Amino acid sequence: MIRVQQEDFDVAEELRQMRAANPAIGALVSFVGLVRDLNEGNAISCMMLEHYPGMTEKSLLQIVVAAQQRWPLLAVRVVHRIGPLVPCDQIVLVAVACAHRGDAFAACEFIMDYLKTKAPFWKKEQTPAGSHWVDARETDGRAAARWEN
Amino acid sequence: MIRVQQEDFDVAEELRQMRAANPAIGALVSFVGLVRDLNEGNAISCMMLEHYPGMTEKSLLQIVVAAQQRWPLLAVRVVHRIGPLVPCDQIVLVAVACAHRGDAFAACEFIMDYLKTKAPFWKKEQTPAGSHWVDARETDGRAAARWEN
Amino acid sequence: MKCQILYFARMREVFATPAEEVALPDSVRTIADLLNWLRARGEPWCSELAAGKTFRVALNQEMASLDQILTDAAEVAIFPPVTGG
Amino acid sequence: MKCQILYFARMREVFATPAEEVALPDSVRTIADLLNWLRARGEPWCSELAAGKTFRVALNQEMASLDQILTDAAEVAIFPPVTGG
Repeated sequence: MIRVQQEDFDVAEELRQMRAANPAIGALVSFVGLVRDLNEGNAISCMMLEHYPGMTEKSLLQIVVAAQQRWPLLAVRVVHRIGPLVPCDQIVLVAVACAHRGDAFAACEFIMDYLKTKAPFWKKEQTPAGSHWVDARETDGRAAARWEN
Repeated sequence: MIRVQQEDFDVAEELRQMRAANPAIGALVSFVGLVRDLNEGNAISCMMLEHYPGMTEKSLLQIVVAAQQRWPLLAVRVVHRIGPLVPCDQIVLVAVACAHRGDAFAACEFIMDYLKTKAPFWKKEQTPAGSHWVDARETDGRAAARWEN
Repeated sequence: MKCQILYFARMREVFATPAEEVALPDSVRTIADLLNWLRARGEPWCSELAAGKTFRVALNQEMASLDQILTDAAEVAIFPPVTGG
Repeated sequence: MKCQILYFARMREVFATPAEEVALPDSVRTIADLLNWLRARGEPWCSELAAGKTFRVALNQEMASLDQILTDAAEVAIFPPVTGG
Protein backbone atom coordinates (compact mmCIF):
# COMPACT_ATOMS: atom_id res chain seq x y z
CA MET A 1 0.00 0.00 0.00
CA ILE A 2 2.90 2.33 0.84
CA ARG A 3 6.32 2.26 -0.83
CA VAL A 4 9.44 4.44 -0.77
CA GLN A 5 11.77 3.59 -3.62
CA GLN A 6 14.45 4.87 -5.96
CA GLU A 7 12.93 3.24 -9.09
CA ASP A 8 10.22 4.87 -11.14
CA PHE A 9 6.60 3.64 -10.78
CA ASP A 10 3.97 2.70 -13.35
CA VAL A 11 0.74 4.59 -12.62
CA ALA A 12 -1.37 2.31 -14.83
CA GLU A 13 -0.15 -0.82 -13.04
CA GLU A 14 -0.76 0.71 -9.60
CA LEU A 15 -4.32 1.73 -10.55
CA ARG A 16 -4.95 -1.69 -12.07
CA GLN A 17 -3.93 -3.42 -8.83
CA MET A 18 -6.11 -1.07 -6.77
CA ARG A 19 -9.17 -1.77 -8.89
CA ALA A 20 -8.47 -5.54 -8.94
CA ALA A 21 -11.97 -6.32 -10.19
CA ASN A 22 -13.58 -4.76 -7.10
CA PRO A 23 -17.02 -3.72 -8.38
CA ALA A 24 -17.74 -1.62 -5.27
CA ILE A 25 -15.29 1.02 -6.56
CA GLY A 26 -17.06 3.87 -8.33
CA ALA A 27 -14.36 6.55 -8.14
CA LEU A 28 -10.59 6.45 -8.48
CA VAL A 29 -8.69 9.70 -7.91
CA SER A 30 -4.95 9.83 -8.42
CA PHE A 31 -2.30 12.48 -7.99
CA VAL A 32 1.12 12.33 -9.62
CA GLY A 33 3.75 14.86 -8.59
CA LEU A 34 6.39 15.63 -11.22
CA VAL A 35 9.75 17.42 -11.18
CA ARG A 36 9.38 20.85 -12.81
CA ASP A 37 12.22 22.58 -14.64
CA LEU A 38 11.51 25.82 -12.78
CA ASN A 39 10.80 26.29 -9.06
CA GLU A 40 10.28 29.75 -7.57
CA GLY A 41 12.27 31.30 -10.38
CA ASN A 42 15.18 28.82 -10.33
CA ALA A 43 15.97 26.69 -13.38
CA ILE A 44 16.29 23.11 -12.12
CA SER A 45 18.69 20.72 -13.82
CA CYS A 46 18.23 17.94 -11.27
CA MET A 47 17.25 17.30 -7.68
CA MET A 48 18.14 14.89 -4.92
CA LEU A 49 15.43 13.52 -2.65
CA GLU A 50 16.58 12.46 0.81
CA HIS A 51 14.43 10.81 3.46
CA TYR A 52 14.47 9.35 6.98
CA PRO A 53 14.25 5.57 6.52
CA GLY A 54 11.90 4.04 9.05
CA MET A 55 10.19 7.25 10.09
CA THR A 56 9.09 7.94 6.49
CA GLU A 57 7.12 4.70 6.18
CA LYS A 58 5.68 5.11 9.69
CA SER A 59 4.63 8.67 8.96
CA LEU A 60 3.01 7.79 5.61
CA LEU A 61 1.12 4.94 7.29
CA GLN A 62 -0.20 7.30 9.97
CA ILE A 63 -1.44 9.69 7.26
CA VAL A 64 -3.17 6.88 5.36
CA VAL A 65 -4.77 5.54 8.55
CA ALA A 66 -6.04 9.03 9.39
CA ALA A 67 -7.61 9.23 5.91
CA GLN A 68 -9.15 5.77 6.33
CA GLN A 69 -10.73 6.86 9.61
CA ARG A 70 -12.20 9.91 7.92
CA TRP A 71 -13.47 8.51 4.61
CA PRO A 72 -14.63 5.03 3.50
CA LEU A 73 -11.62 4.07 1.36
CA LEU A 74 -11.71 0.85 -0.68
CA ALA A 75 -8.04 1.03 -1.77
CA VAL A 76 -5.09 3.40 -1.27
CA ARG A 77 -1.67 3.59 -2.83
CA VAL A 78 1.21 5.90 -1.86
CA VAL A 79 4.52 5.60 -3.73
CA HIS A 80 7.30 8.16 -3.13
CA ARG A 81 10.63 8.18 -4.89
CA ILE A 82 14.01 9.06 -3.39
CA GLY A 83 17.43 9.69 -4.90
CA PRO A 84 18.36 11.77 -7.96
CA LEU A 85 15.53 13.01 -10.22
CA VAL A 86 15.39 15.26 -13.28
CA PRO A 87 12.60 17.45 -14.72
CA CYS A 88 9.56 15.47 -15.96
CA ASP A 89 10.41 12.58 -13.59
CA GLN A 90 7.63 11.27 -11.40
CA ILE A 91 8.17 12.00 -7.68
CA VAL A 92 5.06 10.75 -5.93
CA LEU A 93 1.81 8.90 -6.55
CA VAL A 94 -1.18 9.07 -4.24
CA ALA A 95 -4.25 7.19 -5.43
CA VAL A 96 -7.51 6.54 -3.62
CA ALA A 97 -10.51 4.38 -4.57
CA CYS A 98 -13.96 4.88 -3.06
CA ALA A 99 -17.60 4.22 -3.88
CA HIS A 100 -18.21 7.95 -4.47
CA ARG A 101 -16.10 10.71 -5.98
CA GLY A 102 -16.42 13.32 -3.21
CA ASP A 103 -14.73 10.99 -0.72
CA ALA A 104 -12.01 9.99 -3.20
CA PHE A 105 -11.09 13.59 -4.10
CA ALA A 106 -11.05 14.68 -0.45
CA ALA A 107 -9.00 11.71 0.78
CA CYS A 108 -6.44 12.01 -2.03
CA GLU A 109 -5.91 15.73 -1.40
CA PHE A 110 -5.80 15.16 2.38
CA ILE A 111 -3.05 12.54 2.03
CA MET A 112 -1.02 14.81 -0.29
CA ASP A 113 -1.41 17.83 2.01
CA TYR A 114 -0.20 15.85 5.03
CA LEU A 115 2.55 14.10 3.10
CA LYS A 116 3.89 17.54 2.13
CA THR A 117 4.03 18.76 5.73
CA LYS A 118 4.60 15.63 7.86
CA ALA A 119 6.53 12.98 5.93
CA PRO A 120 10.31 13.31 6.38
CA PHE A 121 11.51 13.95 2.83
CA TRP A 122 13.83 16.76 1.77
CA LYS A 123 14.65 18.08 -1.69
CA LYS A 124 17.95 19.55 -2.78
CA GLU A 125 17.81 21.32 -6.13
CA GLN A 126 20.67 21.73 -8.58
CA THR A 127 20.53 25.03 -10.50
CA PRO A 128 23.03 26.89 -12.73
CA ALA A 129 23.91 28.94 -9.63
CA GLY A 130 24.69 25.85 -7.54
CA SER A 131 22.68 23.55 -5.32
CA HIS A 132 20.40 24.45 -2.42
CA TRP A 133 17.94 22.79 -0.06
CA VAL A 134 14.34 23.64 -0.90
CA ASP A 135 12.57 25.69 1.77
CA ALA A 136 9.27 24.50 3.20
CA ARG A 137 6.39 26.49 1.68
CA GLU A 138 3.97 28.35 3.86
CA THR A 139 1.14 27.48 1.45
CA ASP A 140 1.73 23.78 2.22
CA GLY A 141 1.27 24.47 5.91
CA ARG A 142 -2.00 26.27 5.20
CA ALA A 143 -3.18 23.46 2.90
CA ALA A 144 -2.70 20.89 5.68
CA ALA A 145 -4.20 23.15 8.35
CA ARG A 146 -7.58 23.36 6.60
CA TRP A 147 -8.26 19.65 7.41
CA GLU A 148 -7.91 20.28 11.16
CA ASN A 149 -11.56 20.72 12.05
CA MET B 1 -8.88 17.12 -25.42
CA ILE B 2 -12.53 15.99 -25.21
CA ARG B 3 -13.86 12.69 -26.54
CA VAL B 4 -17.16 10.81 -26.34
CA GLN B 5 -16.76 7.20 -27.43
CA GLN B 6 -18.05 3.68 -27.09
CA GLU B 7 -14.56 2.10 -26.81
CA ASP B 8 -12.67 1.83 -23.55
CA PHE B 9 -9.81 4.26 -22.85
CA ASP B 10 -6.26 3.73 -21.60
CA VAL B 11 -5.61 6.02 -18.61
CA ALA B 12 -1.83 5.58 -18.80
CA GLU B 13 -1.74 6.59 -22.48
CA GLU B 14 -3.94 9.65 -21.86
CA LEU B 15 -1.73 10.81 -18.99
CA ARG B 16 1.39 10.17 -21.05
CA GLN B 17 0.09 12.37 -23.86
CA MET B 18 -0.87 15.12 -21.43
CA ARG B 19 2.59 15.16 -19.86
CA ALA B 20 4.30 15.02 -23.26
CA ALA B 21 7.65 16.03 -21.81
CA ASN B 22 6.26 19.37 -20.59
CA PRO B 23 8.57 20.19 -17.66
CA ALA B 24 6.26 22.99 -16.42
CA ILE B 25 3.82 20.36 -15.14
CA GLY B 26 4.24 19.69 -11.44
CA ALA B 27 0.86 18.10 -10.65
CA LEU B 28 -1.36 15.70 -12.53
CA VAL B 29 -4.73 14.85 -10.99
CA SER B 30 -6.99 12.30 -12.60
CA PHE B 31 -10.45 10.96 -11.90
CA VAL B 32 -11.76 7.68 -13.28
CA GLY B 33 -15.44 6.84 -12.80
CA LEU B 34 -16.26 3.11 -12.78
CA VAL B 35 -19.48 1.11 -13.00
CA ARG B 36 -20.37 -0.29 -9.57
CA ASP B 37 -22.28 -3.52 -9.07
CA LEU B 38 -24.59 -1.83 -6.56
CA ASN B 39 -26.26 1.57 -6.83
CA GLU B 40 -28.63 2.84 -4.13
CA GLY B 41 -29.39 -0.73 -3.09
CA ASN B 42 -29.91 -2.15 -6.59
CA ALA B 43 -27.67 -4.93 -7.92
CA ILE B 44 -26.49 -3.80 -11.36
CA SER B 45 -25.82 -6.39 -14.06
CA CYS B 46 -25.24 -3.84 -16.80
CA MET B 47 -26.06 -0.28 -17.82
CA MET B 48 -26.66 1.66 -20.99
CA LEU B 49 -25.27 5.16 -21.40
CA GLU B 50 -27.17 7.43 -23.77
CA HIS B 51 -26.15 10.96 -24.76
CA TYR B 52 -27.14 13.91 -26.95
CA PRO B 53 -24.61 13.95 -29.81
CA GLY B 54 -23.49 17.48 -30.58
CA MET B 55 -24.72 19.06 -27.37
CA THR B 56 -22.58 16.68 -25.28
CA GLU B 57 -19.31 17.79 -26.86
CA LYS B 58 -20.37 21.47 -26.74
CA SER B 59 -21.34 21.20 -23.10
CA LEU B 60 -18.09 19.44 -22.10
CA LEU B 61 -16.10 22.10 -23.95
CA GLN B 62 -17.93 24.88 -22.08
CA ILE B 63 -17.12 23.17 -18.77
CA VAL B 64 -13.43 22.81 -19.68
CA VAL B 65 -13.23 26.44 -20.85
CA ALA B 66 -14.82 27.58 -17.57
CA ALA B 67 -12.15 25.58 -15.68
CA GLN B 68 -9.38 27.08 -17.85
CA GLN B 69 -10.63 30.58 -17.04
CA ARG B 70 -10.56 29.80 -13.36
CA TRP B 71 -7.26 27.90 -12.97
CA PRO B 72 -3.96 27.91 -14.95
CA LEU B 73 -4.30 24.52 -16.65
CA LEU B 74 -1.39 23.14 -18.69
CA ALA B 75 -3.33 20.17 -20.08
CA VAL B 76 -6.85 18.74 -19.76
CA ARG B 77 -8.41 15.50 -20.89
CA VAL B 78 -12.08 14.47 -20.72
CA VAL B 79 -13.12 11.08 -22.12
CA HIS B 80 -16.68 9.81 -21.59
CA ARG B 81 -17.97 6.47 -22.76
CA ILE B 82 -21.44 5.71 -24.13
CA GLY B 83 -23.28 2.48 -24.92
CA PRO B 84 -23.49 -0.71 -22.86
CA LEU B 85 -21.22 -1.05 -19.80
CA VAL B 86 -20.86 -3.65 -17.04
CA PRO B 87 -19.56 -3.41 -13.45
CA CYS B 88 -15.84 -2.56 -13.21
CA ASP B 89 -15.96 -0.88 -16.65
CA GLN B 90 -14.50 2.60 -16.93
CA ILE B 91 -17.15 5.29 -17.61
CA VAL B 92 -15.29 8.58 -17.57
CA LEU B 93 -11.81 10.06 -17.28
CA VAL B 94 -11.13 13.65 -16.26
CA ALA B 95 -7.46 14.55 -15.94
CA VAL B 96 -5.87 17.95 -15.33
CA ALA B 97 -2.22 19.02 -15.34
CA CYS B 98 -1.01 22.19 -13.59
CA ALA B 99 2.15 23.60 -12.09
CA HIS B 100 0.73 23.18 -8.57
CA ARG B 101 -1.46 20.55 -6.95
CA GLY B 102 -4.12 22.81 -5.42
CA ASP B 103 -5.16 24.06 -8.86
CA ALA B 104 -5.12 20.57 -10.37
CA PHE B 105 -7.30 19.05 -7.62
CA ALA B 106 -9.80 21.93 -7.75
CA ALA B 107 -10.07 22.00 -11.56
CA CYS B 108 -10.49 18.22 -11.83
CA GLU B 109 -13.25 18.15 -9.22
CA PHE B 110 -14.91 21.24 -10.76
CA ILE B 111 -15.03 19.57 -14.20
CA MET B 112 -16.48 16.36 -12.73
CA ASP B 113 -19.10 18.23 -10.68
CA TYR B 114 -20.30 20.18 -13.73
CA LEU B 115 -20.12 17.16 -16.02
CA LYS B 116 -22.45 15.34 -13.61
CA THR B 117 -25.06 18.11 -13.64
CA LYS B 118 -24.72 19.78 -17.09
CA ALA B 119 -23.49 17.30 -19.70
CA PRO B 120 -26.38 15.49 -21.44
CA PHE B 121 -25.71 11.85 -20.56
CA TRP B 122 -28.30 9.45 -19.12
CA LYS B 123 -27.81 6.05 -17.50
CA LYS B 124 -30.26 3.18 -17.66
CA GLU B 125 -29.47 0.38 -15.23
CA GLN B 126 -30.34 -3.28 -15.65
CA THR B 127 -31.14 -5.03 -12.35
CA PRO B 128 -32.69 -8.43 -11.49
CA ALA B 129 -36.01 -6.55 -11.08
CA GLY B 130 -35.81 -5.04 -14.58
CA SER B 131 -34.33 -1.89 -16.03
CA HIS B 132 -34.82 1.72 -14.95
CA TRP B 133 -33.46 5.16 -15.72
CA VAL B 134 -31.16 6.46 -13.00
CA ASP B 135 -32.53 9.50 -11.15
CA ALA B 136 -30.43 12.63 -10.87
CA ARG B 137 -28.91 12.89 -7.38
CA GLU B 138 -29.50 15.91 -5.23
CA THR B 139 -25.94 15.61 -3.87
CA ASP B 140 -24.62 16.18 -7.41
CA GLY B 141 -26.57 19.44 -7.62
CA ARG B 142 -25.11 20.57 -4.31
CA ALA B 143 -21.58 19.55 -5.40
CA ALA B 144 -21.83 21.76 -8.52
CA ALA B 145 -23.49 24.62 -6.64
CA ARG B 146 -20.52 25.09 -4.29
CA TRP B 147 -18.40 26.43 -7.20
CA GLU B 148 -20.87 29.24 -7.88
CA ASN B 149 -19.21 32.03 -5.91
CA MET C 1 -42.57 27.82 -38.20
CA LYS C 2 -40.82 24.49 -38.38
CA CYS C 3 -38.98 22.90 -35.52
CA GLN C 4 -37.07 19.69 -34.85
CA ILE C 5 -37.85 18.13 -31.46
CA LEU C 6 -35.47 15.56 -29.97
CA TYR C 7 -36.32 13.29 -27.04
CA PHE C 8 -33.77 11.50 -24.87
CA ALA C 9 -33.74 8.75 -22.24
CA ARG C 10 -37.10 8.25 -20.49
CA MET C 11 -38.77 10.87 -22.79
CA ARG C 12 -37.62 9.02 -25.89
CA GLU C 13 -39.16 5.82 -24.55
CA VAL C 14 -42.45 7.31 -23.34
CA PHE C 15 -43.03 9.29 -26.54
CA ALA C 16 -41.82 6.25 -28.52
CA THR C 17 -39.66 8.35 -30.84
CA PRO C 18 -36.17 9.90 -30.73
CA ALA C 19 -37.21 12.90 -32.84
CA GLU C 20 -40.00 14.56 -34.76
CA GLU C 21 -40.35 17.45 -37.16
CA VAL C 22 -43.24 19.76 -36.24
CA ALA C 23 -44.95 22.66 -38.05
CA LEU C 24 -46.03 25.13 -35.38
CA PRO C 25 -48.87 27.69 -35.60
CA ASP C 26 -47.91 31.38 -35.27
CA SER C 27 -49.27 31.47 -31.73
CA VAL C 28 -46.37 29.23 -30.58
CA ARG C 29 -43.50 31.64 -29.92
CA THR C 30 -41.65 30.45 -26.77
CA ILE C 31 -40.51 27.17 -25.23
CA ALA C 32 -43.46 27.46 -22.82
CA ASP C 33 -45.85 27.81 -25.80
CA LEU C 34 -44.30 24.74 -27.43
CA LEU C 35 -44.77 22.68 -24.26
CA ASN C 36 -48.43 23.76 -24.07
CA TRP C 37 -48.88 22.85 -27.73
CA LEU C 38 -47.41 19.38 -27.06
CA ARG C 39 -49.56 18.90 -23.93
CA ALA C 40 -52.65 19.68 -26.01
CA ARG C 41 -52.03 16.46 -27.92
CA GLY C 42 -53.24 14.55 -24.87
CA GLU C 43 -51.47 11.51 -23.42
CA PRO C 44 -48.59 10.77 -22.95
CA TRP C 45 -47.43 14.42 -23.53
CA CYS C 46 -50.05 15.78 -21.19
CA SER C 47 -48.77 13.76 -18.19
CA GLU C 48 -45.06 13.62 -18.99
CA LEU C 49 -44.76 17.37 -19.53
CA ALA C 50 -47.11 18.35 -16.67
CA ALA C 51 -46.01 21.36 -14.65
CA GLY C 52 -44.99 19.26 -11.64
CA LYS C 53 -42.74 16.93 -13.67
CA THR C 54 -38.98 17.35 -13.72
CA PHE C 55 -37.54 17.69 -17.20
CA ARG C 56 -35.09 19.93 -19.04
CA VAL C 57 -35.32 21.72 -22.37
CA ALA C 58 -32.40 22.66 -24.63
CA LEU C 59 -32.72 25.11 -27.54
CA ASN C 60 -30.13 24.69 -30.29
CA GLN C 61 -28.01 22.55 -27.94
CA GLU C 62 -27.94 25.04 -25.06
CA MET C 63 -29.97 24.66 -21.85
CA ALA C 64 -33.04 26.89 -22.24
CA SER C 65 -35.58 28.54 -19.97
CA LEU C 66 -39.33 28.55 -20.56
CA ASP C 67 -39.48 32.14 -21.80
CA GLN C 68 -36.89 31.72 -24.56
CA ILE C 69 -38.13 32.50 -28.09
CA LEU C 70 -38.11 29.75 -30.70
CA THR C 71 -36.39 30.48 -33.99
CA ASP C 72 -37.30 28.93 -37.34
CA ALA C 73 -35.65 25.56 -37.88
CA ALA C 74 -34.73 25.45 -34.20
CA GLU C 75 -33.51 22.21 -32.62
CA VAL C 76 -35.39 21.70 -29.37
CA ALA C 77 -34.53 18.81 -27.05
CA ILE C 78 -36.58 17.57 -24.11
CA PHE C 79 -34.98 15.22 -21.59
CA PRO C 80 -34.78 14.23 -17.91
CA PRO C 81 -32.13 15.72 -15.59
CA VAL C 82 -28.75 14.39 -16.68
CA THR C 83 -27.06 11.42 -14.96
CA GLY C 84 -23.68 10.93 -16.64
CA GLY C 85 -20.20 10.66 -15.14
CA MET D 1 22.21 7.78 29.23
CA LYS D 2 23.07 6.90 25.65
CA CYS D 3 21.33 8.34 22.65
CA GLN D 4 21.61 8.05 18.87
CA ILE D 5 21.29 11.40 17.06
CA LEU D 6 20.47 11.45 13.34
CA TYR D 7 20.84 14.51 11.13
CA PHE D 8 19.12 15.00 7.78
CA ALA D 9 19.34 17.34 4.80
CA ARG D 10 20.96 20.70 5.62
CA MET D 11 21.69 19.57 9.19
CA ARG D 12 23.54 16.50 7.96
CA GLU D 13 25.71 18.72 5.75
CA VAL D 14 26.37 21.45 8.30
CA PHE D 15 27.25 19.01 11.09
CA ALA D 16 29.19 16.92 8.54
CA THR D 17 27.74 13.64 9.80
CA PRO D 18 24.53 11.65 9.29
CA ALA D 19 24.56 10.28 12.84
CA GLU D 20 26.38 10.16 16.12
CA GLU D 21 26.18 8.17 19.34
CA VAL D 22 26.27 10.38 22.44
CA ALA D 23 26.63 9.63 26.14
CA LEU D 24 24.61 12.26 28.00
CA PRO D 25 25.12 13.51 31.57
CA ASP D 26 22.21 12.94 34.02
CA SER D 27 21.28 16.61 33.80
CA VAL D 28 20.08 16.10 30.20
CA ARG D 29 16.50 14.83 30.55
CA THR D 30 14.41 16.47 27.79
CA ILE D 31 14.75 17.33 24.11
CA ALA D 32 15.31 20.94 25.16
CA ASP D 33 18.15 19.82 27.47
CA LEU D 34 19.72 17.84 24.63
CA LEU D 35 19.59 20.86 22.31
CA ASN D 36 21.26 23.00 24.98
CA TRP D 37 23.89 20.32 25.47
CA LEU D 38 24.60 20.31 21.71
CA ARG D 39 24.70 24.14 21.54
CA ALA D 40 27.28 24.13 24.33
CA ARG D 41 29.68 22.43 21.88
CA GLY D 42 30.03 25.77 20.11
CA GLU D 43 29.91 26.15 16.31
CA PRO D 44 28.22 24.98 14.17
CA TRP D 45 25.66 23.58 16.69
CA CYS D 46 25.44 26.88 18.50
CA SER D 47 24.26 28.78 15.37
CA GLU D 48 22.31 26.04 13.61
CA LEU D 49 20.26 25.13 16.67
CA ALA D 50 19.80 28.73 17.88
CA ALA D 51 16.34 29.55 19.21
CA GLY D 52 15.39 31.62 16.14
CA LYS D 53 16.27 28.83 13.66
CA THR D 54 13.59 26.65 12.14
CA PHE D 55 14.20 22.95 12.64
CA ARG D 56 12.25 19.89 13.75
CA VAL D 57 13.06 17.14 16.23
CA ALA D 58 11.76 13.57 16.16
CA LEU D 59 12.04 11.18 19.11
CA ASN D 60 11.97 7.48 18.22
CA GLN D 61 10.63 8.37 14.75
CA GLU D 62 7.72 10.52 15.97
CA MET D 63 7.65 14.31 15.80
CA ALA D 64 8.58 15.56 19.27
CA SER D 65 8.14 18.74 21.30
CA LEU D 66 10.87 20.38 23.36
CA ASP D 67 9.55 19.18 26.71
CA GLN D 68 9.49 15.47 25.81
CA ILE D 69 11.60 13.23 28.04
CA LEU D 70 14.48 11.27 26.49
CA THR D 71 14.59 7.55 27.12
CA ASP D 72 17.75 5.42 27.24
CA ALA D 73 18.86 4.30 23.77
CA ALA D 74 16.47 6.81 22.23
CA GLU D 75 16.74 7.67 18.53
CA VAL D 76 16.63 11.45 18.17
CA ALA D 77 16.56 13.09 14.73
CA ILE D 78 17.12 16.75 13.95
CA PHE D 79 16.14 18.09 10.53
CA PRO D 80 14.73 21.08 8.62
CA PRO D 81 10.98 21.38 7.88
CA VAL D 82 10.08 18.64 5.36
CA THR D 83 9.81 19.33 1.62
CA GLY D 84 8.74 16.08 -0.03
CA GLY D 85 5.90 15.37 -2.40
